[in-house]
Amino acid sequence: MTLPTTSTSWLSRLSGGQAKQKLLAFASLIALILVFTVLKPDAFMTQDNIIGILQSTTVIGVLAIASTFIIITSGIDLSVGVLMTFCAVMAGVFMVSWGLPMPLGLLGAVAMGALCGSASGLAITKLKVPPFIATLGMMMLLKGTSLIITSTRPIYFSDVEGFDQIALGSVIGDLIPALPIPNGVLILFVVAVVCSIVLNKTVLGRYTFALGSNEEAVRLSGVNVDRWKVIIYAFAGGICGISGLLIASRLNSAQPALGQGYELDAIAAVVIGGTSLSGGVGTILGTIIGAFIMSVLINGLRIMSVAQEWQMVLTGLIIILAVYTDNLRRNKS
Amino acid sequence: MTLPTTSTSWLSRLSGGQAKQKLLAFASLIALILVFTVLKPDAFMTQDNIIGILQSTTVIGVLAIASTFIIITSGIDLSVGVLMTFCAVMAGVFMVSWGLPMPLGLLGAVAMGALCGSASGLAITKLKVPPFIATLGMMMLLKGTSLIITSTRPIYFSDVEGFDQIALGSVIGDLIPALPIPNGVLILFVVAVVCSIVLNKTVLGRYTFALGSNEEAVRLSGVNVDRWKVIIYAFAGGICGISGLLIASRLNSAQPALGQGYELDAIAAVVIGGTSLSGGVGTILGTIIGAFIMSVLINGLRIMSVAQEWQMVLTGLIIILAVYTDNLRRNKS
Amino acid sequence: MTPLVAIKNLSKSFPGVKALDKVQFDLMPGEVHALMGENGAGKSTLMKILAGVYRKDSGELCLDGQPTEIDGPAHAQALAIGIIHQELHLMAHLTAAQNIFLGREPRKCGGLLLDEDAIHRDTQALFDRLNLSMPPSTPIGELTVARQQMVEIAKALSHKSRVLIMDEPTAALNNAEIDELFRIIRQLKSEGVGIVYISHKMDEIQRIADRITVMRDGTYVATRPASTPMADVIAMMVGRKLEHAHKSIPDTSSNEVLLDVRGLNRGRAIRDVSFTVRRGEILGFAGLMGAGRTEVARAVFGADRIDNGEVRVRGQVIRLESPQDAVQAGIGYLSEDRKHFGLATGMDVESNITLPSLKRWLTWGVFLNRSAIRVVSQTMVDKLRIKTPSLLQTAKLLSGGNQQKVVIAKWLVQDCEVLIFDEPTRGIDVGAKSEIYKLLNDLAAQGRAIIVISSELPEVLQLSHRVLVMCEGRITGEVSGEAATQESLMALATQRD
Amino acid sequence: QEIYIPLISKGFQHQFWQAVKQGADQAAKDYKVKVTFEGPETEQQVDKQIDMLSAALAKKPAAIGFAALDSKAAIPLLKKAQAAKIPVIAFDSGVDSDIVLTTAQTDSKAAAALAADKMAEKIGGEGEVAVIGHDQTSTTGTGRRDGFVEQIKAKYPKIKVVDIQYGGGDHLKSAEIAKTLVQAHPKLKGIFGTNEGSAIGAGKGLKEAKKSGVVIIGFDSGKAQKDMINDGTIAGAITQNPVGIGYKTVEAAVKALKGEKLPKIIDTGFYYYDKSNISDPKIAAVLYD
Ligand SMILES: Nc1ncnc2c1ncn2[C@@H]1O[C@H](COP(=O)(O)OP(=O)(O)OP(=O)(O)O)[C@@H](O)[C@H]1O
Ligand SMILES: Nc1ncnc2c1ncn2[C@@H]1O[C@H](COP(=O)(O)OP(=O)(O)OP(=O)(O)O)[C@@H](O)[C@H]1O
Ligand SMILES: [Mg+2]
Ligand SMILES: [Mg+2]
Repeated sequence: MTLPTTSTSWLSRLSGGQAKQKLLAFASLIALILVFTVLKPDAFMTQDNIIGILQSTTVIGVLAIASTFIIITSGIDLSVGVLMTFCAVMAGVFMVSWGLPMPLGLLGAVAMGALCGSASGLAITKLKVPPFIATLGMMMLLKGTSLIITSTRPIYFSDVEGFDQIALGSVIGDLIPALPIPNGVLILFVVAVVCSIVLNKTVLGRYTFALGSNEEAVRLSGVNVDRWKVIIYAFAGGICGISGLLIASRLNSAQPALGQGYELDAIAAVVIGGTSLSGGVGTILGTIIGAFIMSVLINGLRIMSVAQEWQMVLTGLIIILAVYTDNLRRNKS
Repeated sequence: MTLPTTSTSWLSRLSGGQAKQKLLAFASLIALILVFTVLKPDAFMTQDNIIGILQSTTVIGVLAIASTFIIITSGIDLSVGVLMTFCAVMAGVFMVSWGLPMPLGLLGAVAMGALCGSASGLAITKLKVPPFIATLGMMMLLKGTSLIITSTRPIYFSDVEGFDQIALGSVIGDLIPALPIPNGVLILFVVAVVCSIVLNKTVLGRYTFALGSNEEAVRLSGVNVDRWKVIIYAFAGGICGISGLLIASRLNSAQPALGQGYELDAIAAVVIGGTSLSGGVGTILGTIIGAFIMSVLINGLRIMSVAQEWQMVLTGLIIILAVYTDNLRRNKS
Repeated sequence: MTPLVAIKNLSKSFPGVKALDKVQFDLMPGEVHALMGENGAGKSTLMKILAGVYRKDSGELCLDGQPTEIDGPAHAQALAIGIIHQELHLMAHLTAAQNIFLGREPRKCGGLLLDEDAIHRDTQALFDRLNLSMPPSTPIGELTVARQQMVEIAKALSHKSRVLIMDEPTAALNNAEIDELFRIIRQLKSEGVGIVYISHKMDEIQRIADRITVMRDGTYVATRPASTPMADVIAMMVGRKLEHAHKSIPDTSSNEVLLDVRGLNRGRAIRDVSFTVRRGEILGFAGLMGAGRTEVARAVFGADRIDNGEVRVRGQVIRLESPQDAVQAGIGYLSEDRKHFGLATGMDVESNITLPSLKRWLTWGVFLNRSAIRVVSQTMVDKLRIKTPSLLQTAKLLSGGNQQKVVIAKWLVQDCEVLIFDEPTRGIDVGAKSEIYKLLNDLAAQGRAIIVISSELPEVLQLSHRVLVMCEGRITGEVSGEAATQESLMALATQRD
Repeated sequence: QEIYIPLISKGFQHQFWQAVKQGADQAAKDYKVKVTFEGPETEQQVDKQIDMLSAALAKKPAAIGFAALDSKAAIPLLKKAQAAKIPVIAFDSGVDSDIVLTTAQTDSKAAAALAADKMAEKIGGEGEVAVIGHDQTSTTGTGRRDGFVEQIKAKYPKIKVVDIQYGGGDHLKSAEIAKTLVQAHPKLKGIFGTNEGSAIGAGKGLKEAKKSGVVIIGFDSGKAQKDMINDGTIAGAITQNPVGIGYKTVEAAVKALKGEKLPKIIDTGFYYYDKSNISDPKIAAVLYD
């Protein structure tokens, strides 16, 4: 008969129960941090550098969260990076060209993200184009559109009061001067917590897992699979919109040519974090850890002044090893 | 009892009849060609331009063939583009730096491709790292290695007699002057035919399909799944080596920083050609057609002097539509 | 005579589950040894160890008296141990012939190319032996579950094993195929092959087995000759007395017609099918494999498009674009193929049980009401005696029969007015079966309309108030529950045009 | 019939190339010819650039403008152009062949050497400096890097180049690099950003790290870089004359079609600008937003 549910510690409950073992990527992260601390204690483990690492994880972190949803449905979204840029551009159009007030502009940008996400979702469900192709097409389309809208010139937010504070200001730092954590990092964590709740405690999250596990069974359970897929892609698109705002605020401009290639970093973070590309399994916490593994690695190698080509070689090796050791531990437990 | 049309099958229920691989992508290709011919008859349908299109398809075409094998096993190979470059660089090392005779150098480069392919295969099977991560890691590793080997400078083959003839010469043109089809194109077709035979008539091909269809069933049939996966990745790596030789010959140099991003083009060609990313289904002919759809599209838009940002938008839309119409026709049949 | 296989004190654990605890088992040449036990008793696990799929934790395994360590499916094959797995393990995109010869492909042209003709010839020979009429070149994905099961059998036969394990080979089969299979089993017996036979169908055991070994909760209970009365065997299996669900056939003729299907057509698969089901009625669907019963059920459920016809629920014509419409109209459908259409295998038990009814377990229409979900799932787990270490166990790690129970549970929770059960007891043990029969009777008594599709005629006979028989996509007859006999149903089931 | 001159450049998304395009369009207007402008997405895609050249040739142009990503790879196609009597004008960087009639370009090395001189001047002739490159393999990327490093080595023995990292011209990546550079080298006195994105990124990074006292010398212009020069984040920058490059290229093509003799090199020049001379009309003319 049923055993008492002993495994429901608060941690696994927080991350959806499913994934108690996913959190083991954490050990790789700690290992990396230890190595760099030992090798370069004075430069790596400084407050400034830690805040730098946090800051550098924000954009990819938020993109990776968006990708996590898509990947759990066993889909893939190649357009996240370019969509981020498109949302940044639209924020510029709303706030700079049209002069809309900032809250409206921000909302508008996120809404554009959701809109493009649902367009991908519709292509996948209604046109029955596989996600890879639908989002590849969307990627090209949005990239071109961003360039057309801006006439390939950046849009500067210099005149939008307080826009750069979104990512760079520090609400926490204003209260506790010893802890000048930038708002961007705060936003990343808020997005992570909210998305974790959405993924584990709401219908949307439940269907995200179910679609990735057996789409046909979900359909035959009377669920409107198409509608939910569109909703999930739209939701992920909205999250990409947030990362668009983050990058725009950080650069105080919308750079229309940026963003391509970020999708691979995002997907890598997701997979390093234990989410399976074949769907049905994944956690937001894992993704965040995956994103930090990537950024700590890159930061550490740069701090050690490793030549760029060697950085590539080492990053490649370490990514493989991180996932491998994660497997090892998972099999042991 | 005779067999009526079996609408009951769960496979066709799941895939909307995709199982019967009809090469209907062909119609999209013809449609594209017709459109461009009508719009720009004097520039598009010229011998020079057609040869240009053929020539521009060779490298991506061969890469896409390599990817076809991987994708049919339901894997993915993100390293193909960079592996191509690595093989080109190694060809340079063998023939230019070490001064080996050309046949040896060519063989060596292809062997290096197979070696790297089997390294990915080993990471996937022995370290149990998912293909996405294993080949992403391999991509970074090889990219760095190419830059290190060359000290980030191109290697020129100017002194290797006849090397540029591999892609640019024309054996056919020498015999039939009216038909100056470059050797590169010939090589693409030979590779396609050989790979088609391998895929459909040999054990390697059989296991490629079987692994993509149901890996667990293959394992339970007593097949050494790990070994065959390594062999398949090595085979695909060897094909990437051939494309490395083609691009090196075409540029008469090994450009160490080239290649990233080509994997997406290759995968797009494969999927447009009707191979399913979830594995078990695919043809080489479809892939070749997919590659041609991409290159005809890009060439046609260029010939029509469409602005580059609009090219992106149109390419994105047409890729989605090509796969959509392909689906449509397949469902009808 | 040394036994072909002798197992002693064998144990095996999975995380959270002690699947086998000091089990013993032996197999003689030329004998059919039935392995029996409730769902989750550990039968499949024991056989998978013998077939090299799992490694044993401890204990002794002897082949021909020699202690042997079997370290993989290939090794088991080399030792002439063949197995028909409970779950189908076929490559959907490959043809039947390619599936059967995977891993041992004959070659030609100096070993370079595959000899496709040879495998077709050999497959045809195997099919002939099984009296199976279908071309070896049919892709597996286009076959029904029953046909796929026959391919698995053909594959196992092709290995010429000395030990042949059959893990519920007949769960998806019809009487005719079962007869063919038994003919082959007898032939193999005479050739000295030892056969392990697992089935939940008691009549089969009596027909084919020589000895019976009973397991319960991962432990060995006893080994008896097959002549032991079945009631005793069942008592050993379940460790308690079973009460039989008695069919009471109430008069439902005055009751409201809940489901009314009129003039359903789709190609040759469904031809002019019309029928009604009343409140409180259990309607049985009988027919041979491929008769079209599943097709009809899927069409009524909106899972497949139809050419024409209409479906009314409570007199109201319903839209049938997708299963969603059907569920909204109060129809539920339990698929015959749980692996592909029933179970979200990667999700936990409670998620599966509440999947169709998720809307009911939400607070503010968005958030999952975890405690309500837990309560309702636990109720189902208890009611159907689903053997699982926890509600959060991944569904694919349950034993086959328990998976089936999970799929049944999800439609019980959804609480539809019209319930279509397609092969509901496939792979379910006797005890659970009679519980499910009782449950179906209760559901009917509560005023639901129930359709039961089953290839087991006794099941149809026991449950149904009325039986429809199908053949080649048409309804060939209707028999009332009292009047129906196996013979009368078979006659209708073979009424071809 | 209209005279058609396609320009195949090394890129099109960067502001620099947009400025070249602007100059080309201006010349097209002045000389009443039709000009198109395209280039691959990254400066590594040598083969894609060749496909572009091939498609351009198929359009039977009157002349071609070409900024080679690799100085040798395009020679077979250029020979074809020569055979078809299509004049080829190189811009930005040259081709190893006498097929091209002239090259309109900036001397990257000399320009970067000027940046090194300015850097030395601002940091007082000694200390640690670093380079944020935009590309590891392209001619402009390596030319500017080497020009800077070699000049430092040759003329300023007390200055040490302690690190060279590449940000691909991506603002964000360059900013991250700048931040780690000041972490890794606390005594760092200067950063040379080899293009617009690298320089802006360096400025961003130092701003985020709230690090003052590090001298940034940039390259090219663009609104953000000009703003940063005005607010002192970036000390100054080298600018080429991209509009001039575009204009001269088309002009040279038109002249070639008329049969006029062309010089081997058209040096379009480079300038150092900072807060003091940024609004100087001569400088303002070569800057772009
Ligand atoms: N891979 C696995 N991981 C975890 N638990 C498992 C695994 N395989 C089987 N089990 C558990 O081991 C027990 C025995 O399962 P097994 O499949 O052997 O039962 P069975 O007797 O074949 O039942 P059925 O009649 O339902 O097929 C069950 O409780 C099952 O949940
Ligand atoms: N083995 C087979 N090969 C090809 N077609 C088949 C096969 N079995 C069934 N069909 C087709 O499927 C349709 C009906 O199948 P369906 O699954 O509905 O039958 P069923 O009565 O439910 O039988 P089963 O017991 O197999 O579930 C028929 O039109 C028949 O032509
Ligand atoms: Mg079992
Ligand atoms: Mg059926």
